[in-house]
Amino acid sequence: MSNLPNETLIPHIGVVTDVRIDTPDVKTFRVVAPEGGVCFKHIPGQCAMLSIPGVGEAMFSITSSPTNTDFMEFSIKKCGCLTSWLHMMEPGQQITIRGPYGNGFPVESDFKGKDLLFIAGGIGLAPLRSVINYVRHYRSNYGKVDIVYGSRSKDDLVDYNEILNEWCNEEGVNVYLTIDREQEGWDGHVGFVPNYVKELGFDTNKTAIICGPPIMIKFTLAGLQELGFDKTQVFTTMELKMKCGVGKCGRCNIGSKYVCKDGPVFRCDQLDELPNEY
Amino acid sequence: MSSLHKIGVFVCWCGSNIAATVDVAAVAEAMRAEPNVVYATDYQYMCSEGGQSRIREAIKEYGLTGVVICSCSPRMHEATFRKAAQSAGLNPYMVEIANIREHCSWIHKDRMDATAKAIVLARTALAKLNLNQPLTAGESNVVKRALVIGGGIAGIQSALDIAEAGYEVDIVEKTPTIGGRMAQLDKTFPTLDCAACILTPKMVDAAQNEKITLYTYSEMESVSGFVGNFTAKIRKKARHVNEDLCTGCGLCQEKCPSRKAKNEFNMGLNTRTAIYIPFAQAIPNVPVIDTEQCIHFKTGKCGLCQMNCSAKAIDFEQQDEIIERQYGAIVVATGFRPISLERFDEFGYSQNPDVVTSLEFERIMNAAGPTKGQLVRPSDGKHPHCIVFVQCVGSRDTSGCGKPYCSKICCMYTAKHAMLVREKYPDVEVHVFYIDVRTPGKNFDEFYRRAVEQYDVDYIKGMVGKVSSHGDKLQVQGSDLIADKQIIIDADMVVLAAAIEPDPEVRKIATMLTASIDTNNFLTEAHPKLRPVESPTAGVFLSGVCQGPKDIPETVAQASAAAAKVIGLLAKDKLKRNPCVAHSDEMLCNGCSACEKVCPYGAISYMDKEFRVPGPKRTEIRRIAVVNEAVCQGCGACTVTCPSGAMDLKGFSTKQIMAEVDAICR
Amino acid sequence: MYQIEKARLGELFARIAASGELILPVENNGTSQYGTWTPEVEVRLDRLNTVRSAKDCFFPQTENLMGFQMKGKEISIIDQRKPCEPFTVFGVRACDAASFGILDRVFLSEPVDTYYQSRRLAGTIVTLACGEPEETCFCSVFGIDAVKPGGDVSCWLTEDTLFWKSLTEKGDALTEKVKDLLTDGDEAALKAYQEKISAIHEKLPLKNLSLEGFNGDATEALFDRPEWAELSEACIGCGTCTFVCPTCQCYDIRDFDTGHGIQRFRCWDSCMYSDFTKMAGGNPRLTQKERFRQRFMHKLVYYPANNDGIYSCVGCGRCVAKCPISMNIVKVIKTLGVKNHE
Amino acid sequence: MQRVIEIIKEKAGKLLADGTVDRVIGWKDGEFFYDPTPAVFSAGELENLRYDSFCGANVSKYLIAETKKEGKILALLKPCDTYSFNELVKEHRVDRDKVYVLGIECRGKADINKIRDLGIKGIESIEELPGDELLVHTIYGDKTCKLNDVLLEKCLCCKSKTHVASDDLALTGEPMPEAPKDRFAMVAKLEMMTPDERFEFWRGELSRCIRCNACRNVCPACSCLKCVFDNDASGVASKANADTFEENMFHIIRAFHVAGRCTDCGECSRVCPQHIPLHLLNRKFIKDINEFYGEYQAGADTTSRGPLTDYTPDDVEPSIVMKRGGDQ
Amino acid sequence: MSIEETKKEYKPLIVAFCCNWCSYAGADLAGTSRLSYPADVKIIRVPCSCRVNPLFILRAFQRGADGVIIAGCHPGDCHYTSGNYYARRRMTLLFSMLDYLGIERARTRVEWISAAEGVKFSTTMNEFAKTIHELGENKKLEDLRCKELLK
Repeated sequence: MSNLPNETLIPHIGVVTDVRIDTPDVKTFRVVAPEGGVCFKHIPGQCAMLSIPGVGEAMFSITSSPTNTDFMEFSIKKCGCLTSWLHMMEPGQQITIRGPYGNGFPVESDFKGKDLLFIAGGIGLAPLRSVINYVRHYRSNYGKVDIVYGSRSKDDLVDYNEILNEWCNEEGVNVYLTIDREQEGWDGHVGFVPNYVKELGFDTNKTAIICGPPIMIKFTLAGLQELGFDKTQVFTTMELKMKCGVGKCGRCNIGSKYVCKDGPVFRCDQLDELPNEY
Repeated sequence: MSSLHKIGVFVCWCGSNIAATVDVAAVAEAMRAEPNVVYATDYQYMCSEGGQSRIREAIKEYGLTGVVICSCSPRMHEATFRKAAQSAGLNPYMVEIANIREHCSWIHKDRMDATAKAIVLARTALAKLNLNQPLTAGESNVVKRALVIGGGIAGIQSALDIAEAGYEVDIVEKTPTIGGRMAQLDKTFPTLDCAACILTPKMVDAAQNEKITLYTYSEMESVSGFVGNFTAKIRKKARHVNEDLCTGCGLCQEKCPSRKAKNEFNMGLNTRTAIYIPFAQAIPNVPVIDTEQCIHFKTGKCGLCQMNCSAKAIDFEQQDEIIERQYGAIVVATGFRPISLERFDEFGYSQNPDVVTSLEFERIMNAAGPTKGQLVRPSDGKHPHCIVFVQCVGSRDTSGCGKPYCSKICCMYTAKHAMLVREKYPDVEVHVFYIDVRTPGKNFDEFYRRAVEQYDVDYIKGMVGKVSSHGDKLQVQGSDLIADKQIIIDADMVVLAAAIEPDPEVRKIATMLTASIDTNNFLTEAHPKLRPVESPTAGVFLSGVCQGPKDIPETVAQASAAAAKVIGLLAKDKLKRNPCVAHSDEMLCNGCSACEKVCPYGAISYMDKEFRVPGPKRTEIRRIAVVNEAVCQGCGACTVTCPSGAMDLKGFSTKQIMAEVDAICR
Repeated sequence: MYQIEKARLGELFARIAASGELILPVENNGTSQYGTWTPEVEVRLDRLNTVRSAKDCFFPQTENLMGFQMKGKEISIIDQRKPCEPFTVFGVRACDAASFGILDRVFLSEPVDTYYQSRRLAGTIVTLACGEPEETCFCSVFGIDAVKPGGDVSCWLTEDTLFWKSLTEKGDALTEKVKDLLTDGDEAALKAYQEKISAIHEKLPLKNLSLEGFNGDATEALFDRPEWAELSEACIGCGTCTFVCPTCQCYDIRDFDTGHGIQRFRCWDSCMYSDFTKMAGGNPRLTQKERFRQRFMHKLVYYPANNDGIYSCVGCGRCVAKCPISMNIVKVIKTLGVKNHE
Repeated sequence: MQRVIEIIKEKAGKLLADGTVDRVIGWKDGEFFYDPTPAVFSAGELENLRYDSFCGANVSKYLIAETKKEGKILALLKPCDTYSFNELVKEHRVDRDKVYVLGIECRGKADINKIRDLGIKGIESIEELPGDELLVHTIYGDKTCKLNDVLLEKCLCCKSKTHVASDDLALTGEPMPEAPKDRFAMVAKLEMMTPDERFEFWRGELSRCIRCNACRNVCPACSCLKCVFDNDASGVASKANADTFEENMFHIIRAFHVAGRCTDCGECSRVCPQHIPLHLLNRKFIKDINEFYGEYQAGADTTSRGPLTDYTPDDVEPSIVMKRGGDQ
Repeated sequence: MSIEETKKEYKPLIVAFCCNWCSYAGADLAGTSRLSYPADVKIIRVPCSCRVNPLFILRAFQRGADGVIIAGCHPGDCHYTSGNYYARRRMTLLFSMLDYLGIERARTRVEWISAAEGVKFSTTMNEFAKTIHELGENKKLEDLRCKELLK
């Protein structure tokens, strides 16, 4: 039916070419189109629907930066039926992929020329990694970059090698790592992310981007506000149940917004306008 | 799509048993194309050492997470292949068998058909295996102590045998003495030896055996736990006589002024004192105070027994005592009683004292009985000249008044009674009304024929229609089916062979043990033919008449059989549980109790558990089912009765079976 | 404007059906349902308020989206879309006709839902003015004129005559096909009929329902109103209101393993269902109150916010008639609206 | 004579006042009189409580949630509702101690659809007249009808006018009308049809099903925390009838799951927006159970074993189905 | 190439649920005794007939089975004492309901077959297969998606 118009619900095939074990429950999958290259273009913060037919379909943020045109990456935490299945995959496995969905981060507008403060907890680094690497790629377009990243333990830090070997070594990029509890072989900071952010005490001329568990976002935002940040300076990304990805199936509706279409990236003052139902 | 596995498929030729009709190579090839299958091969004899080592090697080489073996019936070699897999580090429950011999190659002649079916069966096994979970058989300890409920001959025999094997065993007997029904008997058929002479030594053995603890005048309060680990609470009722101090001198009994209580041991044919020892050979030889009869308990006065007891054993203040103990196994030996004859008015049992039951007659004939063994009429103490025995009173009764079953022992004891009467009192005329005379047993028919031929007992095939008083005679109207006429006999005594029924206590006990009972209150066997002394509830065994009517030798045989089963159980240090048991998803369970009702083993109980819920309350208490994995036998009755699907069966899960269905229908 | 004798409607239907499926209200075991016209069916133009709305013609309860074949690690996708054959829906009430505009704003906005679009392009809508409205009707509240029902062709049915007026190109094309059956319409007779039914519509008990207080900006004012608790108290969380609603468009996408491949299909879903927003990690709408509120907020506030103030309700009255516990949008409007009409 | 609503209000008022209960579950007004909504009232709200010929809804299922809350609730239960109540108590779904049951008199409840079937349209409101007559005000003028002509299916076959569970009763003492219809008549009629006729009958009915789940959600026996059909992990989840098979399966399994527990309260048919006679499925099971295993009325008590959690060794064999009416 | 493709004539598909202790063993005995029955019969082993959920039976029909038979221990002989009694009630009611819905009653069956009844197993399956063959394809409880789509 080649004469039929494009239908976003009909996915592309993606081939998993590499599976990286990040943490005990997070793996990062490298996905390419069967003919090579990325399945579609995206902007940082956008998502894609990944599916194993017969198992399920779900929305995942694209972890790789759009500057990488060879492949896409998805860091996925094992938490349900589909993700368990994905975690059992070996290279060569095909999946289906459709997207990109959502608004993505305003990397070409609001962020441009700004000092950026990235704050992530656990798997919350996944959507931010795309932006961070994008910003690193177009380094001159942005100001100073600070990254605060925390996890339950050292073993739960996603992309630890990339952080250590690349981010930490890059000029103009400061990385602050923390883990929740003392651990052997860890001489870095210990403590929860929101507290660490307050301890570090950042300048309020930065634009902050937070991602992590809801409770961490809540306290970090409060911490930033204590430091003098305004909600208009803080961005975050949300996660809700999604089916269509294009604002039609009605599931990710919060007030008049659809997270899949109008989000997942929201400025915190925009969130305040939404009914408290997320 | 289930999940990703690495599965190896092994197709057995079974020499030519399979290979002659099934193209084994084609099966292996077809399986190789299935998702998740990483290795498929065929081999002459999978069950041989060579075959098994192929499995082991493939598991290691290909990192298999599951194995399908297409071979003979799982009933044949499932265990073999599971062991082989286990030895290579694979969970034994990650092995599935496709039965392509008994269910395929041996029954189909067409090679095409058989091969196609073998492929389907292999896919079916694969579909199930894809959903298998590694299972581990749990273990539980075995408490090396047995409990015997009931201190009759069945209980005594079981206890003695268990104790003989070196295990501690407790007998709980609700009456003040062990001995049971057999102690009431005079002579035993077909040998006519004295019941007391053969029973009392056993009672003494039980009392003296240091492995045996007797709890007489005690009742079961509750039982919890499961095979190997039962916890029983026993209520030791207050005897008001200190067992440790009492010497059994019997003086208290002599002095007791209250003498109106019916003597249970003598079936109420005479009376006893308020403080009493049921019979001379009672064990323990310690009296008990019947508080309903005792003047002290009724009025606060008297106390003669206490005053006369030099051992100071009388203790009016004594209270019931609850004893809690752990047991590995339980033997139920609760015995029987004759049925109540109230509903058999036609025999005039309740109106006429000279109409007695066989057990009463037993006491009358007994030298230690109320008449000192003299055959006299209870009404006037006169010697009877004509006695009519009526068999099947309430047995084989489909009218609803009695019992539908045959009480089994009546034919023989009636013959015994008739014979004993004729021997001791040749002047007494003896008639026996019977429906059938059933004498299957060693020397039984000879015994019966002796009664007829040697002792001239008048056996009349027919039933008694009515017994009525005529002066001091009892007019017995009956039919003689062989002569086809109505007959009337003027008798002095009528003896009714009342049906026997399980002791009513058994209902309570069965509920405690979750052992099932049939419509006649007999305990159900785990299997009527192959496991006749086991209850379906693991760890509970059956001994004696509680399971069904039987005579003394049969009872003793069953008692020993039950003991053997108990010994077999207690000999184990650990019990390996069947891992294919039910389990309930607490997030889905409604707590409706449907599963509990259909569980034949009482493996399901309920508990209240706190759950997090949305809303301001945050938590709520819900009633949920919990499966005791040690008790569950894995039948799956609960899984289907559960509407929400909370209950599932490991190894035969709903999803697994549906995957099998899907694979067959693909 | 044309007309045809009522007695000749069978001929008209046969003609329309000759060039494509004709769907119209038919008798079905005591209920009136949209069904395919055949000479055998009993047409129920006296019961236009079908149980299910005409939405089904464009957005069916279930529809196959695509298939997948899995072989080893490979997946192939089968596009199962087929060009939609032309069809006609006849006897659509004004409210249902208005609902298509509401659905269009969802399904035809970028990215276009091609499944819906192909049906929409292929379907011609012939409306019929309501001569005998029900007490549950309140389309006028949403500015819908039941006397002028819209669609590609509007029709009016008097005791003996059907009036026919084409409004669009599609309507003209259909008119062309049936033209020889029609005669020129009697404008005066139509006007008289319209006036007659207008008078009936004037009597409807819910016609004065006021929407004051409901608009795209009302989230803050309405969201935390305590009355939601009482309104939703008896809700049993079924999907009746959503499934009979002509404007509800939430759907679910599910996979079915046929044994030979995976069929991906979509089916209606209901925001009233407890698992509608449930994820592995939690559920943002935990109790029925939130789910109930979502449905009405969406219809009266969120949808207008995104769609130029247009409400996502057409006052067809189906939910009012069908709710198992008789709780409905009318009661919500009355309870939470600024003006409480009695 | 006092009207039953007055007796109810008086008793409810007292129980609220003396603290025996802290709330009442009953019905409150709708838009058009014929559409009351089940509602919970606390002290001081009783004036909104109503009870009349249109209060057909069975409120017993709400007690599952209500008894999870603090305090005791007064439940207004019609005789047939008390059966559902008992069944819920039996299945430990309702905490009996937290409910004060006021058994209320019932003369049969009206079915608005049957009033509409009489050709009465545009109903603005309804009045109850003496003699079980209804006066219907419509935009097309006033109409009257007899309550007996428009009874709900469940009331046509009223199983009892007596309450099987109650802490107190609200009765007027007026004579009660008799149930006019044999409840198994239609089942028996279907049984006598040929299988093909039966198949056609049920296809015609079940094909209308829109899987709105109203029947399930209203059913007091369908009290599962999560229905198998909603549970993706169950392997049989189905959200819509994608196929005629699924139409059949949902209703077969639902009827099977409530078999032996269904009290025949008739709520499923009452709420079905498509007017599918779902009670005919439940009644089939009830009729079979009665015929095979002896008369059994679910909810008659709170202790008996349901027929599907019970057996006797000489139960009929499944092959009995082969010998029953209707030609193959 | 496939063997399945070569079959042309109508071959019914029959699913047999057999309890592990009696009927499955009975089927084994039929095999050991070389008592043949059509290859159309495919056996699923369940611990007890009471493990058979009505869902399984409907599932089989949905997926294309033409007949479903459940075989268990004789009443009174259940390995688990009472499982087949419950199965008997459930299946009686279910079959009656299927019949009530107009679905051919001969497509479902329960038989009690002991481990010693290899002959009975074989004759039962022959008979049942014959009945199903005569009935032809299951149309009334089919799911077209499983029969046609993507096949």
